[in-house]
Amino acid sequence: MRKILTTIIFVVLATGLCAIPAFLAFGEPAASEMDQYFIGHGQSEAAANNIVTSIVFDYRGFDTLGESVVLFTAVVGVGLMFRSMKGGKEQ
Amino acid sequence: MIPSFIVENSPALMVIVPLVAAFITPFIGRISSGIRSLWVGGAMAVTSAITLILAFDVYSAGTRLYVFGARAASAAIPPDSGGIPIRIIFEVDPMSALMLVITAVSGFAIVLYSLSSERSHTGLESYYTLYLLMITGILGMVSTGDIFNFFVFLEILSLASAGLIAYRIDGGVAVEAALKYFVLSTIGALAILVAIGIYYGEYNALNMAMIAARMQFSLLDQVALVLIIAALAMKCGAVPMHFWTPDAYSMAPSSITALLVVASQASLYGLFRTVFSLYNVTLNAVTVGWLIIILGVLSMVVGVTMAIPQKNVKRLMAYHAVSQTGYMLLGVGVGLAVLGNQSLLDAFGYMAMEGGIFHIINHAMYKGLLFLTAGAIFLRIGTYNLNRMGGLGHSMKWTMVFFVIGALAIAGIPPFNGFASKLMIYESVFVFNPLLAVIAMVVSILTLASFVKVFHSIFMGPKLPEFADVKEAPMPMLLGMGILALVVVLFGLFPGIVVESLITPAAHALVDQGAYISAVLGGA
Amino acid sequence: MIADVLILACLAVGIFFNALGIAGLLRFPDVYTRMHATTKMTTFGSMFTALSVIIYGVALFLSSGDGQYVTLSVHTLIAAISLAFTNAVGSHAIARGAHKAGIKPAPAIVDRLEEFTP
Amino acid sequence: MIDLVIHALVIAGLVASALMVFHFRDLLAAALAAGFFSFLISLEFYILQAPDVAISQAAIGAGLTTAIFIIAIRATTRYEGGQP
Amino acid sequence: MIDPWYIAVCILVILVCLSLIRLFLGPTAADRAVAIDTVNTLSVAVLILLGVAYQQIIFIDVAIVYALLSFVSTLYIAKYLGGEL
Amino acid sequence: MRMSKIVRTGANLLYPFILIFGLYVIMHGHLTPGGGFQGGAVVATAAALVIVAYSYDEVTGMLKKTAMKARESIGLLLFIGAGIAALAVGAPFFYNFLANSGLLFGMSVPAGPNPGDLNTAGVIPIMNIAVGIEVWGGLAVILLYMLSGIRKEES
Amino acid sequence: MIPFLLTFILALLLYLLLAAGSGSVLLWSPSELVAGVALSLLAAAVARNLLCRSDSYRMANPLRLLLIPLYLLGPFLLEVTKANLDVAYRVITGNIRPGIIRVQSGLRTDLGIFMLANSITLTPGTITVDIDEKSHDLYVHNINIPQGWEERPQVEERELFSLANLPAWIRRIAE
Amino acid sequence: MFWNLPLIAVVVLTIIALAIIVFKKNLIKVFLGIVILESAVNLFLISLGYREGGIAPIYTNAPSTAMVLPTPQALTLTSIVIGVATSALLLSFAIIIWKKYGTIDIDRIRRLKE
Amino acid sequence: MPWWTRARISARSSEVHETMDLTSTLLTGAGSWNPLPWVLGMVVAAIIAWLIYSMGEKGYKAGTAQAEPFISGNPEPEKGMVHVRAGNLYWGYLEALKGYYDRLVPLHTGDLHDYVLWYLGITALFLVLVVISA
Repeated sequence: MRKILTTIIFVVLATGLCAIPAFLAFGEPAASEMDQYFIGHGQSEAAANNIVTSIVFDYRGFDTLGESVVLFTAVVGVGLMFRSMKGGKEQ
Repeated sequence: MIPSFIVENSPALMVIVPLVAAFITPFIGRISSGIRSLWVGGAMAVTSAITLILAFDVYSAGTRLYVFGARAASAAIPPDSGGIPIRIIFEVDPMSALMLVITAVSGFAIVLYSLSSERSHTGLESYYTLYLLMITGILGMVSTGDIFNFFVFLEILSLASAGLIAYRIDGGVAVEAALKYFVLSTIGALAILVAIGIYYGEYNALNMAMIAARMQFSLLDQVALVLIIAALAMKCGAVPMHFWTPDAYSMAPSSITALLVVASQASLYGLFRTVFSLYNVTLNAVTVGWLIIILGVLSMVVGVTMAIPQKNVKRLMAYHAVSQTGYMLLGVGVGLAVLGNQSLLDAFGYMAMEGGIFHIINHAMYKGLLFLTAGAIFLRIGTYNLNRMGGLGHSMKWTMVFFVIGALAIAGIPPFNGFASKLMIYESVFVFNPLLAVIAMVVSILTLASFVKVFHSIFMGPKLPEFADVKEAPMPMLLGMGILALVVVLFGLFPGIVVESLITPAAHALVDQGAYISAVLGGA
Repeated sequence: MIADVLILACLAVGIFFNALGIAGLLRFPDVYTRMHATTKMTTFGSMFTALSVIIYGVALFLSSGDGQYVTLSVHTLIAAISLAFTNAVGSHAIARGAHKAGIKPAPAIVDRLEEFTP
Repeated sequence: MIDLVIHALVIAGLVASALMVFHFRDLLAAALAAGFFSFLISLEFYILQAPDVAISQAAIGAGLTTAIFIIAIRATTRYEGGQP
Repeated sequence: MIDPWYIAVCILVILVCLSLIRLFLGPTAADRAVAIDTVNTLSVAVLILLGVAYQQIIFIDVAIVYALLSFVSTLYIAKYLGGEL
Repeated sequence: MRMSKIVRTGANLLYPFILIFGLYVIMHGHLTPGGGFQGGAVVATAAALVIVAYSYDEVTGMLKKTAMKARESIGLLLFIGAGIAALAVGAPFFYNFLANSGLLFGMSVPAGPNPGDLNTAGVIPIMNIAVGIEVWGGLAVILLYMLSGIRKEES
Repeated sequence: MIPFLLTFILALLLYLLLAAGSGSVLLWSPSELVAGVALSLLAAAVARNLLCRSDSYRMANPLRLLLIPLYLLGPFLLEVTKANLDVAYRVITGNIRPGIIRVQSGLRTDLGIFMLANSITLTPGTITVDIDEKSHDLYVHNINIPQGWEERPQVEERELFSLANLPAWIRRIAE
Repeated sequence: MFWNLPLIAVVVLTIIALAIIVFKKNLIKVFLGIVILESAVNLFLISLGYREGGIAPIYTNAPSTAMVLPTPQALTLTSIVIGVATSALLLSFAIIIWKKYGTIDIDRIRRLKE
Repeated sequence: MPWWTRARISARSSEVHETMDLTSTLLTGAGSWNPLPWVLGMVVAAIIAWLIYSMGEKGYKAGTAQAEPFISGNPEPEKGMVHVRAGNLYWGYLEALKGYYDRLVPLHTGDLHDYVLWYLGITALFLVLVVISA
């Protein structure tokens, strides 16, 4: 029973995901106004040759802050896991 | 009175302040615990203040935009980018502002509470750091107008929550709960990322308003919709994807559980935002609405029935949280199901949505209060097991009062806030489909029954010998609970003013996709 | 013209040694002998492919005088040197780890390390 | 044409190494296969003209993730379902 | 006339795929580690050649990073195999 | 346990070079592929190299956990500080107020393909450095913590 | 102080090598030079204790450093090429005679033994498997042991190389 | 036109990764599945941005033809770092679970139920 | 135009609810809610409670023999035994719905695979329903 259900779930999910290669063309992005803007103006606005960097740190700099914070969160979380329990005993 | 600098930059400041505080907290904690408490409390107070200022501003003057990194809002949409916003935009409309209010109030009350409740534990620097990061995550999630930014904040929230759920590592059970939560939320977040990729591939935009303006509801959009709503429904704990909820809620420290409730509401916000602002009328409202209604009904029934036989008080409350989430899904789902039909929407759709949204804020308050009381009891007697409790009403009078307030509110007994929102849901859902309203009422009765049991087991009865020298919870904890209880009572006594000033604008902001889009894209 | 021939020759030699290395990886009987074939011969082969790129860069620099081809050659050189350096240490570490893990050199005639206890 | 062949080979390698992760009961071998996978996907990014991402994936995916997985395997257990 | 760089890359990628066989078969973990190490070496060659084939000089940096960093994961594997981690 | 002398000597020799290479990648983030994360990861790998070559006790003497955490926090504060500085000059958060200004990193670049100059891109190099320092500390401290997990199990 | 300077100079050299071809001052632009100095100072401050662990600064002599490329391009390349062809032959024919032998080395310094071990490892047909940390003797896995070596308890290091006396070169560089 | 190969690969890899997550009992194996899933999603994002015959979006001495889209690359960078943070936290959970429970078999990590 | 512009939300919300008043009645279509009677009622209840409290026995002192219960001369049961524990509450309810609970509770297996499978299953189900109905 469980196996059948699992198989059905996987088949349905695979079929659903197949919509991606069926409707999105690889190599020919349909619309790219935003990226054309980045390519065309990124060099002069952010004064950086690497467009990816100018997106990462200028146009979408806030995302990058969030990403750094994710790493920081992970470090704090790992530190919480491996903390020394010498101080007050936990309840 | 308030410097215009703060008002203007409040969307950025409300993220900056907790972040900077979080970065410094690990080192502040090395100096002394007193300074750390002051630092964290102060940072949270400032954050709450800024957030409330922003929310007030939004309610009084309309949707706020904040473009990161551009001198002018018009620079976010340069002329030759095809009208697509190229920068990250924070878009705080009344619905976001409502979530901001919830986060600010709960966050402040809970930090007051945890200053004394967690005093005897190790690793407190990390605890407070993660706490502040969690607040940041919620604030960012609810106020961003950029879908990838939403994902990033969702991940911050997930990681911070997972770390905090596993805070009490010595038994290992908390880590198990955190692991389950985190595996699920990672898979969910990746599903959301796939959906973001689909939107990007189709519309070449990441701004939610822009995607909404171009939405066509093709097959790919349907796949993306399903990926997002399933992931977010899982993250807010809808049955049958609720299994992580009782584990995580019961194993986290109580103060964190209270915040996890708010975090779940933030996921719920994301769900509503996706359905209403991103898709709105383009989607097949009846099907999706009914799907959400069914999820809601299942959540209500399964949650409450699973709660009744529980022995662990926090697990019981966690199942109730699932059940109450069902009310919100039900209310908003009814609103969604009649979305295309303006007359039905005016007749009861808005009312249902207002009920559901009002329930979000009410639930965050009273469920937070209940979890905090559970934590206070645990602090004094060291167990969550209902079978071993009893007679605490003699020694923990204030805690008992707060518990009663919370329990009556969750059961929908007037004059507490749960009643008002539940009444709105019953009334409107009854018009939509009487059976659903009857189910909702039965669930409410079962909730009351269940809390009567809890109340009896914890507080009633003679003073037990093993708890003879139990004292009242310390003052900061009572203060934290008191804030939430005050909000519960006030909202219960004056629901009209709350509904008019907070809830109705939120519901209309949610339904009115055109306003959401034009706020960003202008005109149109 | 000479540069073209040199580049092609270096590429051919490099690929030949790489292919032999993979053949050795698939053919030889135990870890240590496989390591002889792979980590060293592929390093040698990759060196030659890198050499072809260096020659390419130098030839272009000489013909065009553009500074970027210096960058190409220098970076390739650095990549090749670091490759050799890390491969040497890495394969020693794998061999030592394998021996410590108790993997015997299967067809070995003599194993002096067996008798050695630090 | 020939870049299509390269592309197809890399993708075949990707799928094969992912299947290997599925197949191995030795967790160390699975981690190695995942490292292989990381490398191949880095190569794929490189072929798709994303050198920034390729560096990231090479440094983080192939280098550090493998390292922390091996530390975790050392700290827990090496074989799935006990010793073979 | 097909670019010789592409042919070289193609052959090297085939070799990489062949070393997958050793990764799959390798009776001991050390064999697999050797396979991974081989692939790392080959990959650096592939990256360099592809960088030239694309006429992108800056792509060589990726090869340097890969040459330096794959080494570290090899060392971790070796240390674990030797029971020293 | 420490690895053999050859590996240790190799790690010693390689450490400064990986370090400077990582710093190079960080510094040239706006000109070539790479940037804060990639370079930071490279630098963190240098730390990982030392960690793997020596025993845990020796490593804790060489790389201090506290120093690494401090590095991480300082990097993040620098990063967010670069954003806040924009607020201070009267622009919104994360405004690139140095680009094309003629100040530090403020040169403008000519349009079209050009090799580029280090002294461009405004706050981007500063943010690159900040993120590089942060990732360096963060990834190294993750490795150190995980190794300490192994050690605790044995004792 | 000396370790710091040494590390600084080496780091700066590598940085300049990486940034070669960037501008007008010789091969470099002024900003590259400034950045290079700054970053090298940082790297030297962090890494000075690791690069220079020994007390003597024998390797600070630039002449010795100049010998290294000479060594690599001359005798070492010769040896590697010859050994590669040998192993190529063995891969094709498949006749091998592997074993681990003990090689006595007279080298005392860390760098010397490091160079010898790496030379042995990079030469196909031989891998340094382990090292005796006290006596600096190497255990070398050889793919084709010459007749009679299996009885000998240890062999001299120069016997491994047939074309050039690599150990002598290494001794000249590193000792 | 690569016949949509990468996008098909994304689907296949996603399914394999989900199968690893669902069918494998060992926690570390599940985490490997999550890593593969992350990589598959990253590949998806990158292949969205690829343009036939495009070059990397860096203006450095490159032939000036069309460039591939830069935004997906920026998103993928973020996603990769999030991925490593996620795996680090997950693995530390696994280590703690091993210490407390003595097992990382999912069937036996079931103290929380009902 | 500065970067912190705001946009007005649509005017509809202010059309529906025009007045904002502390004592406004919340009309829900079929019922109403006004806080004033409730406040009044609570005040009255408090007064009554205080009256009853003030009518109590003035001579009562806690801790003296007055406070001892008198149970017809039988020994007082131990305090812990008097209290009905939580596990014993709602026994009848649980017994009545036994069939339902026997199905529901085993669903909560605590198995991570089940958690993931439920999630994937719901995704698949939604996918089918949404795509079919669209």
